[in-house]
Amino acid sequence: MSRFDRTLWITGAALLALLWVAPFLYAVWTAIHPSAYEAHFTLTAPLTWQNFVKAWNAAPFARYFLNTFVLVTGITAAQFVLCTLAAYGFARFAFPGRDILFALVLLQLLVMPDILIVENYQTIRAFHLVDTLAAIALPYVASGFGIFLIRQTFMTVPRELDDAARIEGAGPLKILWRVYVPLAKPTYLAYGLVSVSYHWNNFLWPLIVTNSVTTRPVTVGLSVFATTDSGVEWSVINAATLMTSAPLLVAFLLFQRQFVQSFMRAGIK
Amino acid sequence: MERKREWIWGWLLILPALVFILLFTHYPAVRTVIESLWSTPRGTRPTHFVGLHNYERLLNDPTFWQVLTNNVVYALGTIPVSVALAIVMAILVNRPYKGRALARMAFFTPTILPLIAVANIWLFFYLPGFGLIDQVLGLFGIGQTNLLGDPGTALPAVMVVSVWKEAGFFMIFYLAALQAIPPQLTEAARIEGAGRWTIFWRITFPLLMPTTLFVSINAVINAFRLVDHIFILTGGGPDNASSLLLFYIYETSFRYWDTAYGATLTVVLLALLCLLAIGQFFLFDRKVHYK
Amino acid sequence: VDLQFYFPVAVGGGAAKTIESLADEYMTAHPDVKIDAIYAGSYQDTIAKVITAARGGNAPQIAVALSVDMFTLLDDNLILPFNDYAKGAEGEKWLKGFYPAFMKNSELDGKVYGIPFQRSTPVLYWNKDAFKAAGLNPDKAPANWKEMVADGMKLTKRDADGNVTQWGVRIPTSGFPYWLFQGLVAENGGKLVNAEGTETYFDSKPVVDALQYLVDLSAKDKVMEPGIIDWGATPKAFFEGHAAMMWTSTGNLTNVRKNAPFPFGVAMLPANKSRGAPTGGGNFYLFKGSSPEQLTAAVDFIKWITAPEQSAKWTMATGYVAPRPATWDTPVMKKYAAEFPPVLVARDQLQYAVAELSTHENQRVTKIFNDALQAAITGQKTPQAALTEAQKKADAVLAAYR
Amino acid sequence: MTKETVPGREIRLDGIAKHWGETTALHGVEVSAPAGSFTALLGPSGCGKSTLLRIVAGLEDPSEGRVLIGGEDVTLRPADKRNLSMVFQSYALFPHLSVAENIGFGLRTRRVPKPQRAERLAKVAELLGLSPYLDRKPAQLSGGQQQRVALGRAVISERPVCLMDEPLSNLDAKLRQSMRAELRALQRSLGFTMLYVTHDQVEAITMADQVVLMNAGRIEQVAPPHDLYERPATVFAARFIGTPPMNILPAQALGPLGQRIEAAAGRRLQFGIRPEALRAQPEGALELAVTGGEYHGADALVQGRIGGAEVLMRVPGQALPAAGTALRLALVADDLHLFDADTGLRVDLPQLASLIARPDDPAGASGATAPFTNRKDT
Amino acid sequence: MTKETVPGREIRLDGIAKHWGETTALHGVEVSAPAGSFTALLGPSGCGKSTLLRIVAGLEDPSEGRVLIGGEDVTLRPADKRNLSMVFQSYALFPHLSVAENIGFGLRTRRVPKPQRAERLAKVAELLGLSPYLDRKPAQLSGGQQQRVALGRAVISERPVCLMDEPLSNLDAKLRQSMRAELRALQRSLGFTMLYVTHDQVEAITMADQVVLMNAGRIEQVAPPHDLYERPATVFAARFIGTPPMNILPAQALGPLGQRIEAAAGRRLQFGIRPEALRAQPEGALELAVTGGEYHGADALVQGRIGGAEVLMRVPGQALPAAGTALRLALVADDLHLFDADTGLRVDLPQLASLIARPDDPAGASGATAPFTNRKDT
Ligand SMILES: Nc1ncnc2c1ncn2[C@@H]1O[C@H](COP(=O)(O)OP(=O)(O)OP(=O)(O)O)[C@@H](O)[C@H]1O
Ligand SMILES: Nc1ncnc2c1ncn2[C@@H]1O[C@H](COP(=O)(O)OP(=O)(O)OP(=O)(O)O)[C@@H](O)[C@H]1O
Ligand SMILES: [Mg+2]
Ligand SMILES: [Mg+2]
Repeated sequence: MSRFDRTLWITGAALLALLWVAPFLYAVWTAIHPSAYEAHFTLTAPLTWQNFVKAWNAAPFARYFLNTFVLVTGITAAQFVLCTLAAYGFARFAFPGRDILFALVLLQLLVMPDILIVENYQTIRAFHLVDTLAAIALPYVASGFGIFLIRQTFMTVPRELDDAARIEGAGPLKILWRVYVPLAKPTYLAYGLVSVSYHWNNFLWPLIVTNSVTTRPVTVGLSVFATTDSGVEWSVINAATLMTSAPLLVAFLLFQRQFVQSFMRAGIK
Repeated sequence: MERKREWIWGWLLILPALVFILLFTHYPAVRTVIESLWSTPRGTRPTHFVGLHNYERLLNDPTFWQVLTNNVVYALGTIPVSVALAIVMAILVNRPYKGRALARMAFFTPTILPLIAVANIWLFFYLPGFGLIDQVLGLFGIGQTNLLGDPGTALPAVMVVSVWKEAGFFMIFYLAALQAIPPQLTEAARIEGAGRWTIFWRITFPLLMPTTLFVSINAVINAFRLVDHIFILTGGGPDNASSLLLFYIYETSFRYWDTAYGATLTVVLLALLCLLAIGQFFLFDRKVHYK
Repeated sequence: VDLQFYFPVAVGGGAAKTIESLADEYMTAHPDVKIDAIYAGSYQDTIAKVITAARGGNAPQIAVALSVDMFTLLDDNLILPFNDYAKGAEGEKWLKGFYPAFMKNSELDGKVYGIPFQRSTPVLYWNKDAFKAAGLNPDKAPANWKEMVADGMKLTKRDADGNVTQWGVRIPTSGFPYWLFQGLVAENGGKLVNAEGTETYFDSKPVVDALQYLVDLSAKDKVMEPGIIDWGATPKAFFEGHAAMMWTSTGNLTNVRKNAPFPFGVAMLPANKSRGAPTGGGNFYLFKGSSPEQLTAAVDFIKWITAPEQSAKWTMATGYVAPRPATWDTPVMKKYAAEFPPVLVARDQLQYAVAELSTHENQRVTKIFNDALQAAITGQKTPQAALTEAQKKADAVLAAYR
Repeated sequence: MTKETVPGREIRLDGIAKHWGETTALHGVEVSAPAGSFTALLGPSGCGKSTLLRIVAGLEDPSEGRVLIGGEDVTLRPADKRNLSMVFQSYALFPHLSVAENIGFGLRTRRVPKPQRAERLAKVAELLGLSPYLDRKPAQLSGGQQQRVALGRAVISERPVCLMDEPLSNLDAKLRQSMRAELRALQRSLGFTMLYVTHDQVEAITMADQVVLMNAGRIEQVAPPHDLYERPATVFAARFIGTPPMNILPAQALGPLGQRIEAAAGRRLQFGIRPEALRAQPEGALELAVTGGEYHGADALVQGRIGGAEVLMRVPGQALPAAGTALRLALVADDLHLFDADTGLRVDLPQLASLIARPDDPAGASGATAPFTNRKDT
Repeated sequence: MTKETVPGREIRLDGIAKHWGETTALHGVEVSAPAGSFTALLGPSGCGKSTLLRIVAGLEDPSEGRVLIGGEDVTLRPADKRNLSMVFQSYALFPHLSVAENIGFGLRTRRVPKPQRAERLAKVAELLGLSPYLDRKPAQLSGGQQQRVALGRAVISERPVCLMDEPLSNLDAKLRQSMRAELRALQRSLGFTMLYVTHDQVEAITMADQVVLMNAGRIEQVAPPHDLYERPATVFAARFIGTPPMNILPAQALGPLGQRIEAAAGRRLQFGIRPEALRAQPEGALELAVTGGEYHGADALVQGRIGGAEVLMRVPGQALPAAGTALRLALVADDLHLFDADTGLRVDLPQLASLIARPDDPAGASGATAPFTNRKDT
């Protein structure tokens, strides 16, 4: 790449990035300034931690963080396992009814869990799981999205690698674990990031199936600020948002590095 | 026998996921379909079978038609833009340079931040007079706007938020896919004198097709099911100008508690999405090149 | 006895904490009762959670929900009248001890289904500095519609390009425009609905005229921003000097007091034919599917929490209007009012207050009405046309309940 | 590499056919590789070698026919249950695993204990000259190094059957030669059955006990290397084996002699003679008009025409005659291969030698037999 | 294929080095390929041939040094601006494009009009025997067919410089031979400069005008093929070129004669003699103890020992002596290559012939020159 191209490239990326990150920057701005500066971008505005203090004190966030962490880890782990198995089945095994079953899975992509809340609540209650972390997780552990995505990736794995492993005496599960999963690493990262941020931020279903501080995720705490009846208080909402999203932001910064080392430099020859 | 073995493996692998999916998606979905054939129970008046009455009502419901139209406009307006932007972003942050991590982060933040919070930030951006957009426009001497408060601009304003939210989300998948393209292929194309543009259209883009299929199906679905920001930005207003199908379903089911009619709308939405997404899938999956 | 109690939070500040600490206080006093006070999100989330749980066979014993949800809950056959559990003279006395304005949509057919708790009413806030700058008396709010327009015109400032930098008045119209509009209707001597919630009068003349007045504020008099005006950003707009007067809930009082960078005043909504304002906010409801002991304990708790002492704490913490005259007579409240007289405006306005629009299938009818208001405000329809159409639709919905 | 040897198993293919939609890659192939033998599958590009190998491996289902390994019908058995190893034409290295992990993949799968694994790995790496690269990823290797890794993965596991698909095609001559010897020695010492796909006849001929020559999805000839070279069964086999290929001349190129032999055989014939069997002899029976030449180092190739038919002749590297000269060549019965002109099948004619020696030969040379007996011990 | 020829451009590499972390693939390579020449890069696996080619192509940046094409410094120019074509060792076919689209890719990129494209495509496909496969995807082709597609993609575009990385390694001997001739003819007729990586000396020697022999990232020798074979500059070159490789014997293996020659040269020597230069002669100066043999079809290889050193000897296919016999061999001055025992560099000794013919030779044979002059025209 010539120097000129490079400059153009970076400038383009920087401009687009700036546009995209503007809301986040705004959140940071408001969170660290008194609310009077919500609409005034004066560089001399006084800094304050007050918004964070207020946000932290509004709900038992420490406990909520723990809940969310356990919940998100659990869901993501379960999703990885279930979706990987199913995706593998769909991608590399021919069996009768496969297309229909896959259509059923795709259907799960379409059906909005938010609309099925009443029915799902009844199911969860029938299992006596109301107000547990499992209740929040169960409807999501088999994700059509994940199955679809991972299947898509598995289908791009060269058949010869599968063949080679089979010749070496690896059974289907071993092939899955030793060949497909490692090769799909970028996809797992992508899916993991997306899934974690989705469940980290999921609100309505957790609110409805949980009742106690010991099971509720951070979003419930966050929602205390998201009420509009008395007017939006951007500085506190944004402080709370940053506070609850900080672990995600950090995790993203860490994991995106994994994308960098394209460990399949030459792909598969 | 080998074939049978394959069947068994296939079934066994899919079974665990299938159980959950059936339990938490199909079973309630089927109940929804059934419910759409009955009336909404109202305390004193228990539910009774009404056949297709709810569907008839739907055909005569002008709000339904309006939100449907809105939704089509919304989908057509947001999907191509966000998918195209996602590809651009992925390509922008795929090669190494200083600050790449930050750019990735920037594109991905919309996915990380909870929509309720983010919608409030956009609300501020859109505020007439002292909102960010008006402040910026003010610098150029352009007067006030009321983007969310005007029926002509409310939907486009909501669409912008949606593109912003979706593009970075899709970027992640394109980024993963880009990493899997063997570099020799682009090398070979470069040798053949292909410029960046040609390489993109003739090599990279076709090889990204599986991802594009995935992303576009998701985009279609999301266009019909992501409505959280509407609650905060416009509440579907003014006069339903920015209301979408799911938002309407939500109102019907969880505000009016007219569950039967809500179920009917849901069934229509599902049928529509099935048609779009599954059709899209089975039409293109065969044509998409996977290797 | 175990009680589940779902409550929403719709205002900033420590509302949730206050309720939880009140529940704790009650439990210390009544060791045999265990109250699980569960924060359930916004009003919208709360009602969704309540009904979902109830349909799943897991209803709470007590919940706070919008007063206008009474019909919905009744139609779903989920709630019980309080009369059966607040028996005897003492119970009677308790039930009678609330402001009648708040009881208007808490009763049906002589039975009390809702106990007023987090109730509010809209008032007018004005920016004294802006009044001064416009040459108006900073201590006198417009008392009637005409004055509001006249003052508004003086308060509306434009810059060299003709762009408005300060509007005269701001009556938010996003989300639930019917609520503030109901104030205009009441002031205009009109009425939106009958007491049974089965008949609306959307296309009656006072209503149409009131809407015309509202529309004219932007369209003709140009004292209010055109288009739909966002509810949540209204206090901010006021603080920013973007609007010199605003109509909004008393629930904002604490917020305005803390954040307004200028002296402000609070007044009753301006009158036309009379004063008038809607009430709003949430009531306690009592749910079916609980044992008699639970219900008795529940009512006892509600009695306790609405008693003057607790009620005062609640009001001071949140800004909600204390629902019982007795509360206002407590020394703490007196002191509070003396320190900050604007809190009394809402109370005093109650005598003119009307019940918030509430019908069977309330949300649907309300939505029809909201859509009509927004259509008129954004100029897509004339007030008359919009309201006639809305009335027709409402009739169609409500026919089943007559 | 370890002491125990693996008794090889016989591979038998019974009427194997393979269709892909309209294309037919194999037409009812019938062949067997005896236990412990080294069988080479030889044939031109696209003739179906890899397909056949993949069917044996269980990676592809035959459209028709059965595969038997060690007498058992394994047609329906999955690849991982056939207990064989394989080198893929495209290497099929795991890009995410290091060289050591790639080679050790099968051992790990079979839960061979770690110390033993390490030991065998070290030996194989040594053998293949891969020791310095054990920690690299395949993408960091040259093409030939990658191929050696693939080879290592197959040989380390010591299975009773080993399948290789052009395992040496990316190696240089020297390495290839030593690998040939090593592979052959390994196969001999361990005793497994080797099915070895190659397009390189030198490999097939030097390594195999038996060569299966394929053409367009059919088997042309199955024979030990020597026979294949000395007695090719068809014109195809004759031309495919030997570089440069055998010269095939029509009867008329040999003039009256050709007609005489045709008459004796009673059918129309084609005459085959290898470039290295053509030897200059002043009194030779044939005349070669030299048209060009090509230098190959040790040898050179002379291009020319005999009776109008194009012909190649091999001569020592320094003895390239100039274009335009004419050479007389000896014709020796033993070097002449006869094929039916219509079917392309070999024709054996016992009286051939006497026919050639007949005095009424136009360019007659009664001493014609002399140079050819001589030649044998030159 | 079309009338216009492409004037080739000179390629010059000026001190090219390439490091990957700790590995060094190339150490200051200095070489040039004259305009319009056919230059072969030859060397063992992993010696850096592909790396060098990729640097010329602009796919890899050299760590040091400059690349000049047609006199211009293109070191910093991107690959698509260097106006060359390339065949990749791993083919690098576009998996989503059909064979026709793969081959025509470059033409489409350069907006060659459609009819012309179709015409050139048809010709190239015909040349490479790919016509029946034009509509297939690469995954549906055999290994050799894929390689031909890669070849087609490079030759169709007729660039002034063409780079090929082992383009024939997956083809069978027959096809390879005809492709060799075709490629060479194409290059001659179009006049482009060819840089051709191969590990196959036959290819290098038969096709190239100039061979660049590499070893471990360094250049061993640059020479026309004939010189490379006849006068290898180093022991490495001597052993790398020629199959089987040249025999290298220590002086003591030749007994007193060895000592004599060493004395004359004034340093310690190694003696090289090609397997095909060893010829049995009853009165020969050397004795070969036969230990084994290998049948190759046209020839056979005799394994044995001379003075304790292992030696290979090429004999005609049918003349394989049995193991255990002893053969006397002639020794001819012209066939003997001398190398410095320490540096491995070639040593030329004008008086060599007379030294060998000296009568005090123990197995002395005054007529020793006869067979060797004879041999030239056998
Ligand atoms: N998946 C496929 N679909 C259609 N045709 C195929 C497929 N795979 C291979 N073929 C065709 O089958 C024939 C045999 O292919 P195969 O790979 O067995 O050849 P091969 O003998 O190994 O050749 P090479 O020496 O070039 O590797 C070829 O003509 C090839 O084009
Ligand atoms: N990306 C890389 N990182 C580290 N080392 C590498 C890398 N690519 C190649 N090498 C090493 O550089 C050396 C030269 O590699 P190159 O591919 O040029 O060899 P080659 O001469 O083409 O061999 P072959 O004939 O086997 O293809 C090899 O030892 C190889 O292992
Ligand atoms: Mg093959
Ligand atoms: Mg290479």
